[in-house]
Order: sequence, then C-alpha cells, then structure tokens
Amino acid sequence: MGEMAYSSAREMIFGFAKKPVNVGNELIIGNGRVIPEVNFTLPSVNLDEENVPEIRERFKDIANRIMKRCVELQQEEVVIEFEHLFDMTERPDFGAQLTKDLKEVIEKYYQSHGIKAALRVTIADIRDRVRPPRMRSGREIETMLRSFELCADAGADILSIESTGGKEISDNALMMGDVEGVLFALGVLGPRDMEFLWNEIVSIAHRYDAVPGGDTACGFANTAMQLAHQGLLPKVLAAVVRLMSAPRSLVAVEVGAVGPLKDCGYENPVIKAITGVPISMEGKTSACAHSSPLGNIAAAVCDLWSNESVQDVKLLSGNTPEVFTEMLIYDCRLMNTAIKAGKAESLRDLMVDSDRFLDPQALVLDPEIMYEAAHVVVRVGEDKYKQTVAVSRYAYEVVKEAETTGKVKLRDVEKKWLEKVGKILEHLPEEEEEFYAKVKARYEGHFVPEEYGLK
Amino acid sequence: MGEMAYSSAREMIFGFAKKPVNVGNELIIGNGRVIPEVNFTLPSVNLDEENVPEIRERFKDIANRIMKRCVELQQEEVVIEFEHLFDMTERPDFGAQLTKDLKEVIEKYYQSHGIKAALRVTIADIRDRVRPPRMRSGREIETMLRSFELCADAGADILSIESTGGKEISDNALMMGDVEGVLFALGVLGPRDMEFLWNEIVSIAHRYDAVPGGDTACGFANTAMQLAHQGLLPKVLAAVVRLMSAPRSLVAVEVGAVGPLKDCGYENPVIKAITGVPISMEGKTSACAHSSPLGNIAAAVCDLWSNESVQDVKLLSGNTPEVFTEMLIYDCRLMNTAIKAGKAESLRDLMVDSDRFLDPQALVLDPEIMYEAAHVVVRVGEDKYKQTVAVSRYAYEVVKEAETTGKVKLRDVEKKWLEKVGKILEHLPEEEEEFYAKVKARYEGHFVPEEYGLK
Amino acid sequence: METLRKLRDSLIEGEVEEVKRYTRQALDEGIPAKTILDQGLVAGMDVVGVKFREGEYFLPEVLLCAKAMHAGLDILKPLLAGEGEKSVGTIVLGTVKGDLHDIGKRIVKAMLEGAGYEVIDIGVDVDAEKFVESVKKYKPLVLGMSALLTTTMRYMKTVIDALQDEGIRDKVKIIVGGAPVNEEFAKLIGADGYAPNASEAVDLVRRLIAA
Amino acid sequence: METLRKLRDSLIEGEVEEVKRYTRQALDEGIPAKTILDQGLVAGMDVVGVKFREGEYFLPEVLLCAKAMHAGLDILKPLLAGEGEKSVGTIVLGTVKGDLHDIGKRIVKAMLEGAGYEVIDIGVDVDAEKFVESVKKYKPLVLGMSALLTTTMRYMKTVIDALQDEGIRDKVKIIVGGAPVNEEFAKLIGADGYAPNASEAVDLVRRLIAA
Ligand SMILES: [Zn+2]
Ligand SMILES: [Zn+2]
Ligand SMILES: [Zn+2]
Repeated sequence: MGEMAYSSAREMIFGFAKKPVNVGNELIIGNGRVIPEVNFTLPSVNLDEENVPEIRERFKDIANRIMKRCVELQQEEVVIEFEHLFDMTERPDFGAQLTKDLKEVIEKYYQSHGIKAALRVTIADIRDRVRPPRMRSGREIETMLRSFELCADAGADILSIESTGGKEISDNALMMGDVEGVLFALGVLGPRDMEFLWNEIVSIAHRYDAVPGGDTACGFANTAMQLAHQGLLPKVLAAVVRLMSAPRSLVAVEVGAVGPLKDCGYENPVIKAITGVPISMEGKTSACAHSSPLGNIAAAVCDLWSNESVQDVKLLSGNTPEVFTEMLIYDCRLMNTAIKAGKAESLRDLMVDSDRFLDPQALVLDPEIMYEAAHVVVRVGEDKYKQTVAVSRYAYEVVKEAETTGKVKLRDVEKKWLEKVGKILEHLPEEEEEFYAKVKARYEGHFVPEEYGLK
Repeated sequence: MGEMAYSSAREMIFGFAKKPVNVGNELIIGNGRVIPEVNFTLPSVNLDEENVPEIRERFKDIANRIMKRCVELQQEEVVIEFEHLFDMTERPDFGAQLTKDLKEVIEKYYQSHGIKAALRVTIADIRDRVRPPRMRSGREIETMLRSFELCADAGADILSIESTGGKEISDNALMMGDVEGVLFALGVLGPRDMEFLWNEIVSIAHRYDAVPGGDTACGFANTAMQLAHQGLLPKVLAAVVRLMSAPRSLVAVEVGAVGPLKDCGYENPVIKAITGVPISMEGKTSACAHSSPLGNIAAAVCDLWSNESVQDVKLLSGNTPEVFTEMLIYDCRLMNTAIKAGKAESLRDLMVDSDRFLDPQALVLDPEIMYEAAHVVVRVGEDKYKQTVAVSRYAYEVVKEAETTGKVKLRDVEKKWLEKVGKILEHLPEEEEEFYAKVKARYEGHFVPEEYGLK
Repeated sequence: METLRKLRDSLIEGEVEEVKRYTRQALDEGIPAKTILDQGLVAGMDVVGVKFREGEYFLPEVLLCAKAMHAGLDILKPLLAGEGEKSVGTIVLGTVKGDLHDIGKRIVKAMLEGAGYEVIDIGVDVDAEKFVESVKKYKPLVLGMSALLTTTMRYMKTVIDALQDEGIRDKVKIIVGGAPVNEEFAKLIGADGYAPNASEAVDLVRRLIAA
Repeated sequence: METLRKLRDSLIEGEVEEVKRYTRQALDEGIPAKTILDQGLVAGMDVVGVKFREGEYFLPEVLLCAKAMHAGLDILKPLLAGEGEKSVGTIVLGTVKGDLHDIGKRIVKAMLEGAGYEVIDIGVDVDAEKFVESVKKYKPLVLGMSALLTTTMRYMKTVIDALQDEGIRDKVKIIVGGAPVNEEFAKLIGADGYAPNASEAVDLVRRLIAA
C-alpha cells in the first residue's frame, strides 16, 4: 500500500469507483451509476429437511418478484444478495442449490428483459458456533470453504462473508466498554484471521471465476452501533469502534478482494479511499433491519445501495423484498439523475450535511473524515496494530474537535466517556508485541492463540 | 378564484406553502420544512366488539413507537394520520375513543420531549356501502358527520376524508375505459358532492377548532393508477384521469378547507398552485401501500411527506410503522438540508427529472405541468365541468407532445389509446347541461340524481 | 370455415354486431352450434386472452370482446342445449363482511365472464350465512371471496368454517384474493387457491375446475 | 448508618474494593447482614437501575456495579443463610436450536445478575431436550429463550411443547426475546412474557416472580 486511490475526499462520489468491477452479465459496479443491492431473508418458518422444496420455491418466488419490480420500474441493473443462514452453510449442497435457483431466475430476466443482474452469495461464518472458536482447523472452516466452492460453482457472481475473527473477545469487551479488548479483536486477531480466510476465498473465487467481494466488521462495529442505539453503550465509543474496524476490513482487499464490498460495512469508504474498489452501503432504506443515525450520509460514496435484510412478509402492496426493491430503485434513480446532471457532488454534500452533526457515529462517516482516516491508515505503514491504534486516535480527535467546537452536541455522560476512551488510546503500547504481552493473560481462555498464528 | 397563488412553477418548492397552516402544538405546515406524515393500519386482526381494548392498546403502542423513533432521530416535527376503517366511522364512539388515545400519546411526547406533533383523522366514506349510494340523505351521512364531530371533539387536529361522490359511476367507467363516464364522475357528480360534504366538514372543523384538511381523488385517480400498474388500463388514460381529478379535489379548498391536503391526492400540486395551501404527498416511501411510477417526482412540492399506509407487522428492526417513520425522517432531512443550503430548487429538479420521462403518469406530476394545469383550470372560470374538460384536454396534449418529441416512449397500444382518449375529449359537449343530457340515460340506475342535487 | 374465421376475427375486434351476424350466418351455413362455439367464439376468446397477457389488450378490450362473445352465445344457447352441451360452470363471488371495497371483485367477475363462466356476484359486506346460502342455492363449482382490509381477511376463515359446519365445504372449490391476502394465508385458512390478480384468478379457476 | 451510606455510594461508583471494605466494616459495626444487603447493596443497585434508565449509566457501568455488588454479597452470604434469607431466584437462559447469536442473551444475563438473580446460561443452539433437562435440574423461577433468526424463533414453541409433555410447563415462567420476536408471537406460542430489550427483561422477570 502506502498510497491513496483518490487524491482528495472531494473526488470520491457515489456511483464511481477508481477500479470498477465487472461482475458478469455486462454488469459493472462503480462505473458511473449507483445500483440497488436487494437483500432478503426467510420469514418465520422452520428450516427442516422436509420443507427444503418449499424454501426453494419461496426463494425463487422472491427473486422473481424482485426482478419483476425492476422490469416494471425500468431498472436495468440490480444486485441480489443471498446471505446464508447457518443451515445453508452447514449443508453446502443446500446453500448451493438455492444459489443455483436464484441464479436461474436472474438469468431468465437477463434473457427475457435484458436486466443486468448479479448474485452476491454471503457465506455464514459458522466458526462462531463454539467459544473459543476454531478459526483455521476443524470441521467448521472446512465446511465453510466447501460452501464457498459449491456456491461459486453454482453461479454465485460475488463472494462475501461477515467474518468473525476476534468476535469472541469483542462481544464481551463491548459489553464492558473495554477499549483494549475491542482493539485486541480488531487490531490483532481480526486482521490475522482475515488474511488467512481471504486468501482462501480469493483462491476459490479465481478458481470458479467469481468475484471476491469483501468482508464487513458487522459483528463488531454494527454491534456497537446497535448497543448504542439501545442506550447500552455511548455513541462516542461506537463512533471510535467504527473507524477502528477499517484496517481489519481492508485486509480482504490487500489479499485480493476487489469489491463490491459488503453493504453493512460502514467502514467501506475508508477502504475505497485507499484502494479504489467499489462498495455497497446501506442507510435509510435498511431501517427494516436496524435503526441507524446514518440514513443519508451512508450513501455519500456508495456504488451499490442496499436494504441490508428484510424478511419476506406481506404488506398491502406486495411482499417486503419487492417493496424495498422499489424504494432502493428510487433512491438510486435520484443519485443517478444527479450524476447525469452534473449535480452528484451537490447531492452528496446534502446527504452528508443532513446527518453528520446529529450523532458522532454519523460524523465519522463524513467522506472528508473517512478520507483522512484512510490517510492515517496509509501513513502508518502495513502494521495492522499500528494502523488500528492510529485510526482510533484519529477517531477520538475528530469527535473531540466536533464536540469542542459545538458542531456535535454530546450529553455529559457521553463527554465523560469520550475522555475516558481518549485516555486509554493515549496510553496504548506503540508496538503490537508489547500490547499482546499486556493483554494476553486478561483474555486467556477466551481465544485460542494458535488459531490466529499467535503464541 | 381566477388567480394563481404562485406566479410560476419555479416558485413552487417542497416545504413552502403560500398559506402555511398552524395545526396546533406550535406545529406549522408549509413553513419552510418538509415534515413526515406517518400512516398505519391494523395488521390481520378481527375488529370485534370484544377486542376493542386490545385494539386501543395496539393503537397507543404504535403511536408510542412512532414518537419514540422521532425522539431517537431528533425529529422534532411529525404528523400522524389515523385513517378510519369502516367500523371506526360506523361506530363514532369507537373512532373518537381511538382518536383520544392517539392524541394523548402525542401530547405526552410534546410535554416530555417537545415533539411538535399533530393528529390527522381521516373519516371513512361509508356512503359507498350501497349502490347506488345515498349521498345526502339517510343514516350513512349522518353517521359520518357524527364521526367527524366526535373525533374533532376528541382531539383530531386535522380533518380529512377520501370522499367517493361519483365513484359508483367511475369504477365501471374505468373498467370499460369509458372516458365520458369518468368525466361524469369527476366533473359532474364529484364536485357537487364535494361542495355539499365539505361545507359540512368545514363547519364542524370551525365548531371544534380543528383544521379542515382536504380530500383526495384516491378512489378515482389512484384506482386508475393501480389498474394501469396491473396492466389492466393504459398508463396514458391513468395520466389523463390524474389531472382530470384536480378540479373536483379543489372544491374542498373552495369551500373552506385549508390543507394540509391528503397524501394520496397526487393532484394536490395543482391545488397548491391555485390556492397556496400546504399539501401532503407520498411517493417512494409509500411503496408499502402500492407500487407507483411517481416515487421521487411526487415529493417535488410537498409540505408533508407520507408513507400512505402500512399495516403494523414485525420486521427485524421493529415494526413497520416506526421503520417507515425512520425512512420518512431521512427523506425529509435531505429535503430540509437542501432548503437550508439554498439547494432546494436543485434537489426538486433532480427529483422531477429522475421520474418524469419514464411514465406518462410521472410526466403529468412535473411541477411545470401541474402549474400549467392549474392555470388551465383557473382560466376556465368556476364551472367545474368546463374546468374538468379543459384540464383533461391539457393532459392529453401534454402526453401527446412528450410522445411526439420522443421524451416519453409509449408502446403502440398506449399510443392508440392516447389517440382514442384525445378524440373523445375533443368531441365532448362544451356545456355541462348538454353533457348531462347526453350521458344521463347511459348511467341511469347507477346513481341517484337527487343525491347530487341533479334532476 | 371462412365464416368461422370472420366470426373469430370480429370477436377479437370486439364487434358485437358483426359477431351476431357471423354467428347467424354460420348457423345458416349448417355449421353445428358446438363447432361455432368452439372454433368461433371460444377460439376468439383464447386469442383475446393471449393478447391480454402479452399486454396488447387492456381490460376494456377484454370486456368488450366478452360482451361480443356473449352476444354470439345468446344466439347459440338454445341450440347448444339440444346438442347436450354442459355449462362451463357457475362461480359465486362475494366480498366478506366488514369490507366494502368492490372494484377488484368486479374485475375478476368480468374476466371470468369473459372466459365463459357464469358468475353470480353476491355483493360486498357478505356474512357467512349468505355465503352458505348461496353455495346451497347456486351449487357453484367455485366460490371466490375477496377482502381488501387486513381487518376483514380473517372473516374468510369464518366462512369456510361455516361451510364445513353445514357439511358442504367439499362441494365447492374456494378461492381467495385481495390486497392483504396471499398464498400462505390461503393455505392457512384452508382455501383451495389464491390469485394475486384478475387474470391469474381466471387461470386458477380453470385449473381448479379441471382438477 | 454512615457506613451503609458509604457502602451504597461506593457500589454506585462501581468501586469493588471499597464495597468489600465497607461491607466488612458494617459487619464489624454489628449491623445485621440482612440490613447491609438491603440498605447498602440492594439500595445501591436500585440507584444504578435508575441511572441506567435515565441514560446516565451505560451497560459497562451497570456491569461494573453488579460486580461490586457480588463482591459484597460474597462476604454476606454465609451470614445471610443463618438469618433465613431466601435466594431471589434462579433463572435459566438459552438460545434456541439453530441459532448461534449470543450477545443479546449475554447482556440479559449480565443485567439480571446485576439485579441480584442467579443466572445459568445453558448456551446457544440449545435443543428442547436440554431445555427440559435444565428446568428439571435447576428448578428456575424463570426460563428465558432467545432467537435472533426468523427461521429459529418457531423452535421456542417446540421447547414449550416439550415442557408441556413433561408436565413441567407450569413449574416455570417462560420469557422470550430476540430481534424477530414480539409480544404477539410470545402470546401465540404460550410464553408468559416478552421483552424487547435487556432492561425490560429485568422488569419483566421482576413482575413475573412477584406475580
Ligand atoms: Zn451485517
Ligand atoms: Zn447484508
Ligand atoms: Zn388514498
């Protein structure tokens, strides 16, 4: 690394990536248009062996409804994400069968209506089943890689995962407000697991001619965001954790992922700034999956625009997947119209301004700050621990400055936490080795060092 | 009338009405901000006498969830619409009890969090129960007016209705593609019923210090839009019917309604252009209630931004009413940020451009065309039949011109229908008397002339 | 067969008078009524169905053609009875109690009539008792219920239970429709089928009657 | 009572060592263990609860205070048994089969422990058999089940049915939670209560145990 893909934040804009990705069926991501990425999940049903035929029918039906809505609204480009439930990864044949089913629907509409669509398949990280988890050895990782292979073979255009290396430490650390624990998860364990895992995924993707998409720190930074939303964690901590997750997620691209990065990775703009890969983002239209303080600002530099996940249930006008497809299409239409009219920067700025000072978590999503965070990461060099420490400190400074200048208003208790976080970050060891030595005993038994290539 | 409230379409912009309306609790509509109007309905439940307590609880719960989401997202202004189901109007005490319940929740949040909120109560038009309906005599109208009174007394801030005068003709006429029938409904029967009904509503509103909001041609123009969406009617016909409905809906304001006009009246911008009243509109975020080709363009000159209606069901992040509240809030935030940044016109133009040439129904929602349609209406004078004929012909011309110049692409069968509609409009009698004489026998038995003050 | 072709074509164009004329002419030419029905009227309506599905015809055209078909059918009916023709079947439609919405059901009625079925509309706000009565009285092959409101859809179950109680649930196929209804709900309440729109309702009725 | 006030205040500050110190000091002063518990530790945790509800404390503070309380409690326990104190009650928590999500349940556990309950976490991906076993073994006042997925939530009903079959459904109050779950679903499957988040889970448990 050592360089930035963009020369300034101003240069970053929705719909454009420095390195567009051709994902098949003439569909190119990051090539001047924002494209909807529709996500769905099953409603309340049992996932038994016996109702596999029923689930397959429902999956096909959902995909048909999404594609039909695209036709009706003259939306010619779309990405569908198929995010595995655990059973679908645990039984790789099952996941692959569903992949094949979905791909067939997509192909049908490409042939009949010329809709350029791609299928992103996101494998479940089933290593998280036991704690402490086995990351590199054992049945789980083998099953996951097998699932990647079979899904790629069955027609997955883009491969993704929300990997969980370090989550065994991060969950508790977040609950305790233990910044060092989160740092250990995101700055030490996470990057090691990402490197191991993504080397495997990239190699599978190349073998089967699929696109290695990217990863997300969902289980870390979005968990923090949701805890903050519920009043369980300070927002300032969630804001710091957000930026803290970027060096970890960047690893996928460093070892060969090319994007589109995954929707729920709000750290994606940092990675786009450094590498130029296209990114998927989600904001207001993912309110079905979670409330967030990032509704508009999240779209600022996206290439795909997603609804995160909605279970297939009936509303008055139809079922939720096509309802959210329609909303995404209109969101994208507005952005694409702005691009055509030469007003993209202006619309981006409005989206940024509409959220950024209402919440420290929105603040750090400002492309200016995301860009600067990327710069901080790059300047540090390749050491993941140092990157993570540096970007965390930057996050603290940014929130602190916005608070001091009155741009962001914080409750007193948030201010106290901000100071506390700042102190902890200030006194961190500068070298990973030293840090590991300091915390190893504290987290002993909660993780298996060997599973991360540690001792 | 005879005059326009605005001197040009350019002058019309979201968030600003020439005549802002104070609806109570310091909330002013059309005063420089777009405000979300959240709408909900019950999920699949029986509406029995015995589960009234349960329904009351659910209503309060929904309102609480909506208000809570507003607090979380720092949204300080909101309108909640309570749209009656038939039983709620049929049993005026029941409807009023629910009104009171909702109003209490709103008041609570005003006191505790300073949220400025208003309650719109929309009474059901139960006259549509029997065909031909009794519009002015009999139990139904008495019950409706009683319901208006009790709800106003129980705390309704804004009174509205989707009235159905003429629907007994329009339903069949739409099915048959009978333009004269639709004209009879919207240009002759509708205005007469509106005048009768809205005089009553306005007088009740004044008596109880409520705001007489407005009416919508939902049962006419939105029925046409939905039939067009299902491929049952040509889109060009639905586009013409849209503008055709404006003189009818204008009547409410002519006899004293002051807005905010009701969300599903896509004809509202015409009325805003003429009278300057604030309007509620719905678009992409009402995909829960119906698909539409108007997702962005509908917002161009709105003062309230609505989700039309969503039944209260659970999604991953919470229930639909608060999920749609969040999406509306972000839509509004973007528009309000544009207003503050002096970019409102630019954003409005993007919203307009993003839809207008993709569907003739979107085309006629272009503020330029809506404004010109308003001009056409005003120029004609006060005769409702003449207004309706004139604006229909204008709608035809506009679609025709867009088709001829290649701006809007129509399938051949749509073009044929456009010509057919154009011919019918061309050969209409110029005077209402003459028209009525021509069509009276055709629709005999389907409506009761005396119920419209006709012979 | 030239006359039958003309009959079919004028039906497809929705020319009521022409359809009457060619129906009579075909009879004059000694063509059996059953043949005129099948190769003229029914063949014509089949084309109309295709044109509708392919987006070339809208509802008004379909209704016009259906009207023309019925004009021809009226002429043939007395003769068809003699040839032992059985009716394609009666269908009863109603909107359930508490629900006053109507237009969807009217469209379904019109499309079914266009497909040659005898359709009896028992109205809106129909209670279980009246549904039961109507099934007893008209002995329809199919009973269609619609609901437009989330708060009335459950009443469909009440109707099915009432038919069950009367021991006549199995005498009739039950189909349901309306905005809040879906396949899953149809299954849940024990209906035989669900259609999301009018033209699929026609297909559904065809399938159920054939079964 | 000065010592009890100091005990309470140091608990509210989450000062583990201070809490131990003042607990011992109170005992030295001859204050009965039950009084120290009620007016020192429990009174302190009540304030913590209020601070949490009012947004002054986040989860980390609550957990820290809970830890301090348990440090004090450990000192008092042997003495309390002598005074005939009954445990506030055992609660069993588990995430149902097919569901590996965990953090929500951990938070509920932590908050319940903070409220003084004994909580046994039987893990994730727990099948009906294990739930039944745990109820038999630990005889909890409350059994809590969580599900994070729409595809696993129905398994909660399976568990309740299994408890029914074993005739021990009435021995325990059942509460459910997790993103896809709501009040309605809880009623539907015959649970005793639903909580949308961890702090409401604590309130719910209190209500159920009091009832
Ligand atoms: Zn995620
Ligand atoms: Zn996702
Ligand atoms: Zn409406």
